[in-house]
Amino acid sequence: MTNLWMDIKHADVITVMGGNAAEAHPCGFKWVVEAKAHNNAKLIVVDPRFTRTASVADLYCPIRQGTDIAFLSGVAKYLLDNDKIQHRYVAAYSNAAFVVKEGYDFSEGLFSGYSEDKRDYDKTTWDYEMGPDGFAVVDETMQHPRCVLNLLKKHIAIYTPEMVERICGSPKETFLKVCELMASTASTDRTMASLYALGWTQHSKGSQNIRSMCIVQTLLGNIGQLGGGMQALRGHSNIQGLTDLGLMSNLIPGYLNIPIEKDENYADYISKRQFKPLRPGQMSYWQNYNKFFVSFQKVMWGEHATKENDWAFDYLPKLDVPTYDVLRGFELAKQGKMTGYVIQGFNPLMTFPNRAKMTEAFSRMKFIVVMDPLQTETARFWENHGEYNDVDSSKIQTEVFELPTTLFAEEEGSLANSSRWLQWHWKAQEPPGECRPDIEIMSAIHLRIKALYKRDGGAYADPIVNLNWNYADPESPTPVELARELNGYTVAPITDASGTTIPAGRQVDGFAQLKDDGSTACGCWIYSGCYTEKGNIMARRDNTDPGNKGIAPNWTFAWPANRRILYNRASCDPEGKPWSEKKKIIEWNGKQWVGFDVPDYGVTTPPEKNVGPFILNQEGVARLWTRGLMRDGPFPTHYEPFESPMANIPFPKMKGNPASRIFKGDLADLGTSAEFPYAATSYRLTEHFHQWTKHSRINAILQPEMFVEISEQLAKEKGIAKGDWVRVWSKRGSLKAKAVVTKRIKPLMCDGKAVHVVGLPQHWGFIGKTRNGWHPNTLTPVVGDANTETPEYKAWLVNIEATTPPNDRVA
Amino acid sequence: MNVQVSRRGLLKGIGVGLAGGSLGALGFGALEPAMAAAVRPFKLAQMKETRNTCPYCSVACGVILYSLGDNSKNSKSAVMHVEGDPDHPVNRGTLCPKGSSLLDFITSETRTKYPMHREPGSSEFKRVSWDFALDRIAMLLKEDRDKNFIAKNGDLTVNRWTTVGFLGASATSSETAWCTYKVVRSMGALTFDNQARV
Amino acid sequence: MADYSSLDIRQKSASTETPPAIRRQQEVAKLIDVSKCIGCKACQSACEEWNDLRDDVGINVGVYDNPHDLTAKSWTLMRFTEYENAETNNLEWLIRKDGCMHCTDPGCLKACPSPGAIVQYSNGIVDFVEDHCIGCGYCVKGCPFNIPRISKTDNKAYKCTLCSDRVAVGQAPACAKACPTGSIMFGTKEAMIEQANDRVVDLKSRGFDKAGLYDPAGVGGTHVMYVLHHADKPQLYAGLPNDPKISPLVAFWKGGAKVMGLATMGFAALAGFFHYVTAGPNEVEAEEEEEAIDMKERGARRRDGGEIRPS
Amino acid sequence: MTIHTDVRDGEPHPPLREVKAETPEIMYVPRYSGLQRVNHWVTAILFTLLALSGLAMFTPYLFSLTGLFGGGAATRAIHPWFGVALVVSFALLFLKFWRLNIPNKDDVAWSMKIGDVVTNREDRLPELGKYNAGQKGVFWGQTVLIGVMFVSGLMIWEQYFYEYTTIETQRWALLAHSLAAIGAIAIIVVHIYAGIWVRGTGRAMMRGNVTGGWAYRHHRKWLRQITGDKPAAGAKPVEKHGP
Repeated sequence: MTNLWMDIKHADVITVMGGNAAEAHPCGFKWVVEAKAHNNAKLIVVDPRFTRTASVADLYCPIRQGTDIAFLSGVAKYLLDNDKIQHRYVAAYSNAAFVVKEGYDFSEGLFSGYSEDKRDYDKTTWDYEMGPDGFAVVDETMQHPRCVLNLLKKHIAIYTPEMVERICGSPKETFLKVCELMASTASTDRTMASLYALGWTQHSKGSQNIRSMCIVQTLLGNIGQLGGGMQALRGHSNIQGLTDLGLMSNLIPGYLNIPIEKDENYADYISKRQFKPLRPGQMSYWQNYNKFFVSFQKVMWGEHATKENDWAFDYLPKLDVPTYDVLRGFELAKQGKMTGYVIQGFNPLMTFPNRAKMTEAFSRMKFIVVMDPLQTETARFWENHGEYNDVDSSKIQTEVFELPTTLFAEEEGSLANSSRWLQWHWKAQEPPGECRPDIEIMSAIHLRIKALYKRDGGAYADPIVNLNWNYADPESPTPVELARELNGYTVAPITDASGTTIPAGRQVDGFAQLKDDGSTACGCWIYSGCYTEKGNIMARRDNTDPGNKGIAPNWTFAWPANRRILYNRASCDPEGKPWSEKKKIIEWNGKQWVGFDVPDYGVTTPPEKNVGPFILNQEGVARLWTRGLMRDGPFPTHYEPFESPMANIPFPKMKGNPASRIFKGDLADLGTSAEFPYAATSYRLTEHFHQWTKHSRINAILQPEMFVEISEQLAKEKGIAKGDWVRVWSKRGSLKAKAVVTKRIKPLMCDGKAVHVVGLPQHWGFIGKTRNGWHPNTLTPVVGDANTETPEYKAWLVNIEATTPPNDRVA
Repeated sequence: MNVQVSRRGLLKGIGVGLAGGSLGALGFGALEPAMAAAVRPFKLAQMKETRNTCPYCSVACGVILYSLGDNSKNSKSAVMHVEGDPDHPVNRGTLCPKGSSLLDFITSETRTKYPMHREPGSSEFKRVSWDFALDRIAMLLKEDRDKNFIAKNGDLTVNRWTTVGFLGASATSSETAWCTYKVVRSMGALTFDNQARV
Repeated sequence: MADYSSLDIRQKSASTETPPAIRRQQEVAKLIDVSKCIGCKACQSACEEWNDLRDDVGINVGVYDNPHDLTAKSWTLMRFTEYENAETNNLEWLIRKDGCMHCTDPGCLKACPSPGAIVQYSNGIVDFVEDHCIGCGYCVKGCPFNIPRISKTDNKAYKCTLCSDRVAVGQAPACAKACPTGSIMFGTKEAMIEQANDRVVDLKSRGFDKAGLYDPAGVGGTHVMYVLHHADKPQLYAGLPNDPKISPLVAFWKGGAKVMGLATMGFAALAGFFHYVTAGPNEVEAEEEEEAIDMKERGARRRDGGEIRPS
Repeated sequence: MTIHTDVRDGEPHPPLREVKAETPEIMYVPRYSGLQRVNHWVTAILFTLLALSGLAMFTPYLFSLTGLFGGGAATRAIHPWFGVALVVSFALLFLKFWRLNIPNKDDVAWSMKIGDVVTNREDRLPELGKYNAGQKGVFWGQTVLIGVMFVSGLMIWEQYFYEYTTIETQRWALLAHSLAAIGAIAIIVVHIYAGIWVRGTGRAMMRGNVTGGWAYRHHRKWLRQITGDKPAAGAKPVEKHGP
């Protein structure tokens, strides 16, 4: 989230699209209801299903899953055609006026530089035109045919309301109502908050879905504003934290990158990543990339990371492919190229696409280790559970460990929520049986391996034996010790900006104090400030909220630098005055930036300097156009899902996202609309949380059994009645569930053809208190977003028919 | 902070209750036999309160865990009730159907309690000791790392290990995640991911 | 035990003595704003958790409602209704939290034959005292909202207590505290009515001209009230009674019939007594004994009579 | 042939004639067999238990009666079972006696003279068979009311039959059950009183027989029938001697 949960109460319009906030985030959704009740806000819901969010919406618009880009491009077109944009904002705070290099082109759904066999682009033509001064060329008048705004207009010209209706199945009148309502926030005193979640990310063009709304929000001048912003509602309690901390194949904590093979050494690596401003005087955190990186190396390998050995640059693995994400991981496993998997609090068997493939992948591994507070299907993938898990144990040669771990009530530590708050929690009880904290388990594994290497030696042991592990009790580092590492500390005395010297061994106050000379160590620069000499900032519980802004600045710690609303400089006009008094966050008082939140800007940088407010970007402004950042194009483009009930209307040649990676076997596993006529989608219900709450009696009572949702029309066609058993199958598998026949799903009229939606919630399995059931991953295709490899769980094809109960349910 | 206030409120409640009690003792209570039986005693009066965060979605609602035992040596604490934290700026004491039933998650019958081990081809889990499990896991990891670690690709130093995958848990604390990160990366592992996508 | 409760009794079922009535507490109420409800079932969850209830794990019958009905172990329940509004052509998903309404004039209490098994506190809460419950099920017949349920386990009646244990110590009911969207509010009845009026204004501004407060006079008002978008058609919300009142049958049975019955029986007894003292006993005279014997003999003479046998 | 006779005092039997001269001899007419008597009293006891437990649940003023049955819940639980037992026991009575209770024209005549009935003017009443209209009334009244209570009772038997009827039906049942009970109890009060008022009736249910005189006075037709006597042509009721 660029803003925070409470901030939503300031919104004048709230759009929930690509998500179902009321069901997935009920307690955060309260702030939407608050905005409606006390800020007279209007709630728009765009969704294939009339969800529980829609039940309290002012305006509901149906849409076929996987067509969000067409819809939002249509909105952007409406805004530009009807001059409903916040002009000064767009001019000053977006790259609308930037001029793009000669040679950029877009035709028949492909951008310039596409290579069919690589399924990838050569992005050189997607850059800005560079001036002699080494900065990007800008045409303030926005007359230049190649300036971003004009390219955008051209790019989205095809998305007329009629085209939107043909592609999305959203009735034209409703679509226009949505446009009008959104357009109403183009004024400086009205803002729209966009709430989205996996309804946008779980597509083969997930990132571009989000980009589309970013473009709309930028045109409306809603980013960095109170009650505005892009609110990514993260799915899990600490998924924000795990991403921040880089628990991914290609990341180092704080969104630094794992080097790739071509990065020969430290200098080379840094030179490719060091920030180069695209506009004169532009500032950014990334200017300090080297400081963050060196401090990270120091915290990892302490005295073993020295200037001489390039800060132990070689201790880090180098990537030969963009990512070793889960899709690749299990593809390799299926090919028998993986030896084992260590799985911490995760249930991949019932999560990753194509259950059959997952079972095969697990069966081909030598061992798997599952660490979890709950019994998971994954840990028992080899156990026969009738039709729910029909395997022959004797044929599965995988060695399996199930290690019991503590859960939240039995340990302390911090979680990072969607608002980027690091909240500390405390231990309430001893764990049952022999459960151990994950920290102790990981430590034990590390210490044992280290001991083995010390004793017997082996492949490149240095990074292991030299790993910085000086905890009071090496067997069990305390969360406090680890938090202190994340915050960072001085290794040698340093002098900070104010000139004061800080002795060695002190906690740093924030990332501003980090150095690239090895005198500081820091696990995650964006977390710096969470555990200073003042103590555990994450444990702060002062909920006072000056100005009733919904900011509560002294509640725990928010990264970066306790800033609650990102890009908040954009809440003021170029002169530093708030666009709207009512929505004031910060302002320039002549000497410095002051207000209710920590300024996302140089505190003393005067407005006259014209430093862009989006200081995470090299341009310093919001990007309507992205240079090399996105793998699948500088602008979002409508592509159909890989399994789609219809062809791509504007670009008939396109099948799926041309830049998405898809493995051969998985390509062969795609079905056609001839065999599988219905558009399926998967989602959460508010009564459950993934497959965790099926272990909880009360939640089992509230939603006991798997079902699929279909329209009355489809039910009639198929002779299915409420509560009947139905079989749903795709090219990859088949499952049984109860039928919920509802008015809340209606056939969508797309290009004159009725598209039936089949909805599958995802909360059941063969262990726990709920009735036995399947997970939609039995049916889903293995293809991910071109940029993040997030699987396409939200749009694929199935067929459906009435059937008999599973054996264990035969009366 | 309002929780203090609310606690005071609670104490006041108890005060009133005790007053009522003594009235009862004086015989006034006898006039209303039904009342005494009707209202269940407020069960949280003396329970230990622990601040925590709901482990489910990313709203990260504040919760208060009410547990048996006051940390005195001879009482084993056990969570008896979970309720929203009224101080928390986001949830302000509210909880969703999942948060409201966290107690059943904590006390779930299908929680793992002991290290279990399944041998190749076997159709059942067997309980094993922690030492057995950890020694064997460390051995398996090292064995494969030594076998499949790639130090160089041509003349490029790559120092990577990709044949054992690691998955991080989205509900573990950042401190746990950091510990995991250190352990995994120090081995040069690259097949490393988390739940961000699901 | 006289516990933490600071609640005074206003009414007791089947009670021959009236509870002390000099203390008056402010009436409390729960306001359920259906227009804010997202049907998340947090209230159901919180209710089961707080009250230490665990209902059976059921099955799906093709709707979102689970459990399918109130039970002795499910004291509150979301009821989902898909309503296509003909006037606006909009689909409306009407979701109502069902449960005890805590009537000012409670039919259950009126019908209950067991002294003190159902009480009404002076703050308006109507509570079942299972200790005193005899399991006759009269409360079920007395309730205009079909709320009480008799447990198959212990044959006692159960329903929402409005968390009297929490209210007694100044806390809101578990469902109200949990409700993520503030669709359930709790406070003095006065405050809740005020809140409701604000909401009605907002709803009317959003095109729900018939929005209003549901606080049915037929039962003297309730301590659980609804804000409805269609206050003119409560029936829409999963059969919420348009004009609930205690059934005349129950009213007569508990009122007229009682008096009449006792009177009739008493009268019969008295009538007998006074008849006896006036008309005196009806005795057989000696002649009649002889007549009987003569009759016997005549009969015997007429035919070689056989034995006299009882017929 | 023998005549059943008896001497008030316990003297040994003197020859008939002499005796006849001295003391009036009394003839006894059997009215109920032992089994019938047992059946009647079983019914009577069950009726009493039902009345007590029923009334306890009918009005708070009588709730304390539940004490007799071990408390409210126990009373609630046992009452319906008493009911079932009573229905069985009464059914036997019914099968035995329904024929004799079919109304006839004498009952009409008798009912017309109800004034003489209550003033003990038997002499003005028509000769009657085994039962008079009053007794038949009791019989049919209870038959109907017990039937009503049985059916309505099942409907409100929460523990077993809750699901089979709607709550509205159960409300009707509850009312019907109470009203029927009131009626039944009232009738029984009359029935018992009649037993006290009309002397010599009690022994019919205690000993199984009545005196000839009782039969002659109250059920002469029945007596004729069992003695095989015929009324004298145009025979008028015997003049009553004395006041």
